[in-house]
Amino acid sequence: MALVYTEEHEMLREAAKGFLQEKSPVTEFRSLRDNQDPLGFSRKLWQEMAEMGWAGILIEEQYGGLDFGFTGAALILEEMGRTLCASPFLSSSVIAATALRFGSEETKANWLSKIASGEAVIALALEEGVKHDPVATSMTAEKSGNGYRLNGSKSYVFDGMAADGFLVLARSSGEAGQADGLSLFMVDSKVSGLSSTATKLLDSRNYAALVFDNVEVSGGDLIGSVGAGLTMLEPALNAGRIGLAAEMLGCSDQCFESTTEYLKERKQFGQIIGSFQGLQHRSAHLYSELELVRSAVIKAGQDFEKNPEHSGMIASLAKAKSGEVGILAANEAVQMLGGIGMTDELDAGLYMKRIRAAQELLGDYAFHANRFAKWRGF
Amino acid sequence: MALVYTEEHEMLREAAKGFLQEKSPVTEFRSLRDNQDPLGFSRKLWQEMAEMGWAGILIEEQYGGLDFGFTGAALILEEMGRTLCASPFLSSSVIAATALRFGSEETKANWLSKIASGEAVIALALEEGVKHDPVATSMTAEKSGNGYRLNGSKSYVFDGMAADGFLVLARSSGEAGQADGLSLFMVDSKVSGLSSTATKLLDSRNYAALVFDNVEVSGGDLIGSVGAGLTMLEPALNAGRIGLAAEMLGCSDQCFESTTEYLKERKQFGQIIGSFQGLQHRSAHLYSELELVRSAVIKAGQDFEKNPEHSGMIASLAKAKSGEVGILAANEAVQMLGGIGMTDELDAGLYMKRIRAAQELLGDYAFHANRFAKWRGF
Amino acid sequence: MSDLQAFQEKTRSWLEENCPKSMRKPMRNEFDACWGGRDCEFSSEDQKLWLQRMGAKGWTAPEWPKEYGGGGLDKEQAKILKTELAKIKARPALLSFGVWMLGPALLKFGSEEQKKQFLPPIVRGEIRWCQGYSEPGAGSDLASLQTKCEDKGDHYLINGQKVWTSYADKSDWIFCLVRTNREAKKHLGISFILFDMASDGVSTKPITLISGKSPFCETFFDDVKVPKEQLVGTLDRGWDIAKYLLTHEREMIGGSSDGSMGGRSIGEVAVLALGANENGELADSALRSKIATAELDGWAFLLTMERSKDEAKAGHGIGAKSSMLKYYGTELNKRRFELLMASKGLSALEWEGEASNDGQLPRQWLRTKGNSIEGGTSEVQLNIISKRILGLPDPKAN
Amino acid sequence: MSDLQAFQEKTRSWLEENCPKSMRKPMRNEFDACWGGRDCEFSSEDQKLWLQRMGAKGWTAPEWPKEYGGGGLDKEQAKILKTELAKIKARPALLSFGVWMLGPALLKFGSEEQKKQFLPPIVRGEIRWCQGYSEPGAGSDLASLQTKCEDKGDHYLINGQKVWTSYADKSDWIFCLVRTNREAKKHLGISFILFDMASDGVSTKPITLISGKSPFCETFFDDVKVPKEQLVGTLDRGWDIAKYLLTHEREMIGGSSDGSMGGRSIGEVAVLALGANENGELADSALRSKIATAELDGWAFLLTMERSKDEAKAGHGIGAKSSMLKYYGTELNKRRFELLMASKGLSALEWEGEASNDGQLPRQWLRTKGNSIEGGTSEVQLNIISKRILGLPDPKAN
Repeated sequence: MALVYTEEHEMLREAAKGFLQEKSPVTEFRSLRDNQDPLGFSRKLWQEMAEMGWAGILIEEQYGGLDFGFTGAALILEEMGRTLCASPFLSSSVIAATALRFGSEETKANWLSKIASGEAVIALALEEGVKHDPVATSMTAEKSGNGYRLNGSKSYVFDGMAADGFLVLARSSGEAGQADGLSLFMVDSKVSGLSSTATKLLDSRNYAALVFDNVEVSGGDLIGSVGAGLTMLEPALNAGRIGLAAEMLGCSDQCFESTTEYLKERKQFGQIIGSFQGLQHRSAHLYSELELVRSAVIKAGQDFEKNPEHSGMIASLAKAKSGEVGILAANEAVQMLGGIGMTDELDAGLYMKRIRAAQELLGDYAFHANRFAKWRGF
Repeated sequence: MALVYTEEHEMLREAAKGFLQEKSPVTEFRSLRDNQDPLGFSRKLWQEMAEMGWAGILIEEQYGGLDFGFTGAALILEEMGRTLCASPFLSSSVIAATALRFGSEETKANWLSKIASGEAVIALALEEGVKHDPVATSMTAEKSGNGYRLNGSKSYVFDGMAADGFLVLARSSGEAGQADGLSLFMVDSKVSGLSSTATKLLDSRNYAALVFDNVEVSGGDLIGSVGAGLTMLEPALNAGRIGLAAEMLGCSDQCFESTTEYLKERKQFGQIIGSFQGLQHRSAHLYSELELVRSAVIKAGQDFEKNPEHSGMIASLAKAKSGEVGILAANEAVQMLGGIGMTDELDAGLYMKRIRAAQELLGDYAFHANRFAKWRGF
Repeated sequence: MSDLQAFQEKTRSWLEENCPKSMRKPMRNEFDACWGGRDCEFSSEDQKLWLQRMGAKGWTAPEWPKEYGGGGLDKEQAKILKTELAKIKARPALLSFGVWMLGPALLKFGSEEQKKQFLPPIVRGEIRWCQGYSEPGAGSDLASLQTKCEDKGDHYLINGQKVWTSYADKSDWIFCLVRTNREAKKHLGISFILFDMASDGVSTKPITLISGKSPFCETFFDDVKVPKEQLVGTLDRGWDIAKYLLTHEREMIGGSSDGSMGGRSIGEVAVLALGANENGELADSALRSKIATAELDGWAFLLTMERSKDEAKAGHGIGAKSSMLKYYGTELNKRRFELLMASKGLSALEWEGEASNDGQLPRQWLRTKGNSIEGGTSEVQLNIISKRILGLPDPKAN
Repeated sequence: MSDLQAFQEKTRSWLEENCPKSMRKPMRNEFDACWGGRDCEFSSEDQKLWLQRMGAKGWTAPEWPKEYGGGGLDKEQAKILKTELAKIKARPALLSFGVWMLGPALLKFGSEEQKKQFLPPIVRGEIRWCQGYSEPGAGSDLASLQTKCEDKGDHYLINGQKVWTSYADKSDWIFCLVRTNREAKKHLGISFILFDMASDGVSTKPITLISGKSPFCETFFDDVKVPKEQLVGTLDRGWDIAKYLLTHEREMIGGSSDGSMGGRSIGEVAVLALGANENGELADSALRSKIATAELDGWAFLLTMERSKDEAKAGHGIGAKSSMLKYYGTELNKRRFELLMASKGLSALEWEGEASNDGQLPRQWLRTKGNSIEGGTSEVQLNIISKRILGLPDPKAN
């Protein structure tokens, strides 16, 4: 497949860009932050997005979705990155919608149309340590009658404070460090024994810490088969990783473009600073890196769309590279803007914070470089 | 101790600089190379150096040495680096002279005065694989009567084709990978069963591949005690590492200075290229890195002089940093010189090749960074 | 017993008697720091006592002459005092831009009257000073500053705006660069002037940084009248004073942080957060090798700082080398904090709450981004190295 | 059966009959390459036959018009030919600057007579061409070239010197940039001219590189007479032709090497040389993480090359993007070879002898250092990106 967007994609991008720049410019994000909004996003805006079909973009039509394909979802996230738009899109419509494909008919019927309509938000309850590490999962899922009993805790669950349900990875056998023996469950947030606390991170979005105290789930809540939870979850993780990569690309592009504009206006020592070769060469290098990120993101999206089960290596490429370059883009923005770049009044710091979080979520550079190296046999 | 040279040191440096720039400018190295000199250095020049006392600079006066101290030796190597002067100084007068301190009285009497007078050259026969790795030694030393029988092979022995004797690390017990069980021997090159072949490396100096076929050595040839060979050798290795660091500092400085001169003369697009900020910032960065290398080399020399047994961490710092920055200096030289930097006619390529070899010998960046990290507890 | 030994004994027993016990432990937060000033709110009686006693002895500025309230110590004695203070882990009695910056400038460039008037209250911590250098629009190109200072016969009249004025909202007086001549070439028409922040027409507004609250302010001057005797040095020649102080500042920033967290090296922080393998090595090997690189560079940099001091002592001027130290030190510090952030993973993102001490690490990390901007950007330092050390031609000269 | 299928069948059977068996395996060394020319020394009868047969069909330049000796194929057919050649692992019948560079220029800028005269012998490999662009002292600033070309009424007279002329000592003719007008602004007084290297006054001298022997020469012109009809395009307007060819060259260099050794990735080379741990991971973890970074960048770069082609197909011009590809590709290639050198440790230093194939790896490593210089330095590419893509102002414009 050619590494270019189709006309249909470009139309979606234009629509998304128009909508987001009008309804959710960076000032919106600022006001959510400054008002200490507990969710960090606007339910009303999310409803509008759902009405445009975004919430169900990956969901089959029979459940009320658009079934538009993954590249479209990535494009929306890229545009969301540009304006720092916060929403449960990644959690609910990308990660959960992908994972629930493997759910029972009952689970799908229960949840998919609610996701598509924006009525329900689903978050991924995965991490237990400070680094993304699915195989390290130690939360237990003991057999209990026809169902399971969950015990343990999960942290840094993004969109967790807004969630009506959680995708939960728990250990039904084996021990922490083993890829086998993990099982994936769909758990209603109102279930008894489940409690959540908000964690405030630097990107001012909503994150939850969850405690599962003898939470009972039914056999129908199991996604896929027992012990194969990681296999079930892997496509959803990759969807999330590519989604974050696309979002970081949007963030980085926006940082880079506004910095370049500034370089063309600002004078120091009687000269436009954009005429200093030292800054020019760094800008040109960053431009080149961003082009590489763009290629990786497009390819990862296309590969995932074609074959969600075998897109891990390119997903890792996109996630690693976009995080690395995102950090560079934010650093260069602040440094080239100079003193004012350090003030909260400018947006550069907001992008720097969001990129920092996004590059850490679902695996940082080292995690994905390591995966990539293993695939490449060294 | 203050991190500055004493007046005595500065005088030695001036003397060394004067001597080397007159007797051994880069053109001398070129002619040795172009004439395919089998040793890659001039015996006559080496004799002159010995007469000035350099060969015995680290050797006690009772054996005819100067006992001047290690910082002086490092200064000579730095100046040798500047003019790419090839000589057995590092092998014989730095590494071997350090190791032989632990030899029997007989061994010392046999060899030290010959090293000091320049009559004998001693090389270090250590490596068996493609990366510096003393504990990987698998050459065997079996007890045989009052002495030992050596079997195995050694490669990339620098100055090995000029050597009258070898310091040989061999395994008297244990197996490859263990630090214990290694023993260090002083072996005459004329001993029966020892054969050598020249290996031509990119820096046009002399290297030997040695085969030991039932070579018999006496108990008196053992340096230090059986099984403690690595402990005996460690100070000599660190001396060699700091020496190579000093040499690379000289190489890098010379590269940097001549490149900077070129930047001040060469015009492109109607301007002195040294006025381009892109090149200025890279030059200024390289300058800063070189200052760091200089500090590390001075400190490592001083520490070694004070306490040769406990200078490993700073030796690793100096070796790692000088190799890293040396590669940068050579790369920047070729790139900034442009096309002519790629021609054999200019010296930049000669420095690039020597730095490449020197940074690999006795442990490359990764080897020393790893040691450093272990010392630092992570 | 040598004179120095005697001095040491006397110092030790004076400190034993006069340094309150509660002042003998490290500062825990910004409230433990004492900046003095007219409206100083001491956090404890001990803190006040400690400042008064040290101020009375002149030991808040140990090497200044006694006649201006200083300690009158020579270099060796000052070193002993420093050592003895460190031994009992004494907190600094006073943090002060007056001591660090204005004082040295006045001693070098001020009139006798100015020294007598301004130095003693600085020593005693009675007057708190701030520095008015940067302006919006000037940035690295400080010499293009625009704050107007007009000669009105019996006084000067100042109009304009400063930015990045640390603690302007808490300071009593300001030392300030102003433009006294619009005709002269830009470095030449600048003067160095002092005035009271309580003067009519002075107002301040704090700046929020990407890392959160900051001591920085915007400072506005609207028809501020300043007595003529408060100009320091020669009219229109304030740039020399500014340059003298900038070199000073550069050295302070370059070596300001060792990138460690509560005394732990990055490697140790990472091992604690991420665990070690069976050889005691950091389990994340890619991160381990990056940290090793940063630590190697950190050691070599510390040695270079040390060497720079030793060279200065040995009489080789450091000059433009301070640019190199400022450049490398701040860039290194940014790298270190990136690695600390990576080492603590998701927990490094916590911005509020007790566990993270209200986001101490990520706020410090964000704050380091400013190190390579304030006190002359990295780009400016590289320009200075190129020009003054390497002798490369000025881009504009072509 | 479609026309294309028919063409494919015909091509396949023609190749089956006409491509000698010994020409159906990869080239082992430079002697297996055929550059043609008047004095061509064929390494085998098969090599000669293969060139003659392909040349006669015009398939050494498949897309050139038949009237000039070319294959007259359209894009689709040419692609099929390429695929079929690849299927049987056929060696290229001819390597030729005439086909790659001069031909496209003549087709675009040459007169009808010039096309008729020069193109057919290129296709048949009868005349070997070299390119006379760079000069000592010109370097990246090609437009400042000095080789003088004077109008002597019935002929041109050329005096000057070229450098980096690939295979000048083995070529029959040269296409050359010369200065025909010293008054005009520097880009404007340049012309594009062709002449026989056997002309009186032409001499060449090979250049040795830091990596050893090279195809490059210095080329000297001492009163060389050139017939006036051998000037291509408009007098003083040769720069347009040069620029057209430079963009072409940049793309070729940027993507010229994948930094692999005999088909193995760097990671594989390293595992073979240094061994793996019990998880099959490269034992040297610091090196492993650097290689992973280079491989990630390598993949993303290959995807970018691919995307760039796809965009061109989709009608978005690539334009200045070729500068980005050239810059990134050559810098990446240098990094890769540094890592290959590190992976093979001491053995990578071997410069002579069978084990190292006479130092193949270190010579390639050294040779890559030239990639970011030839065809426009990395610095020039970054300047182009800054100016043409980012729209940053010219440093001199201030």
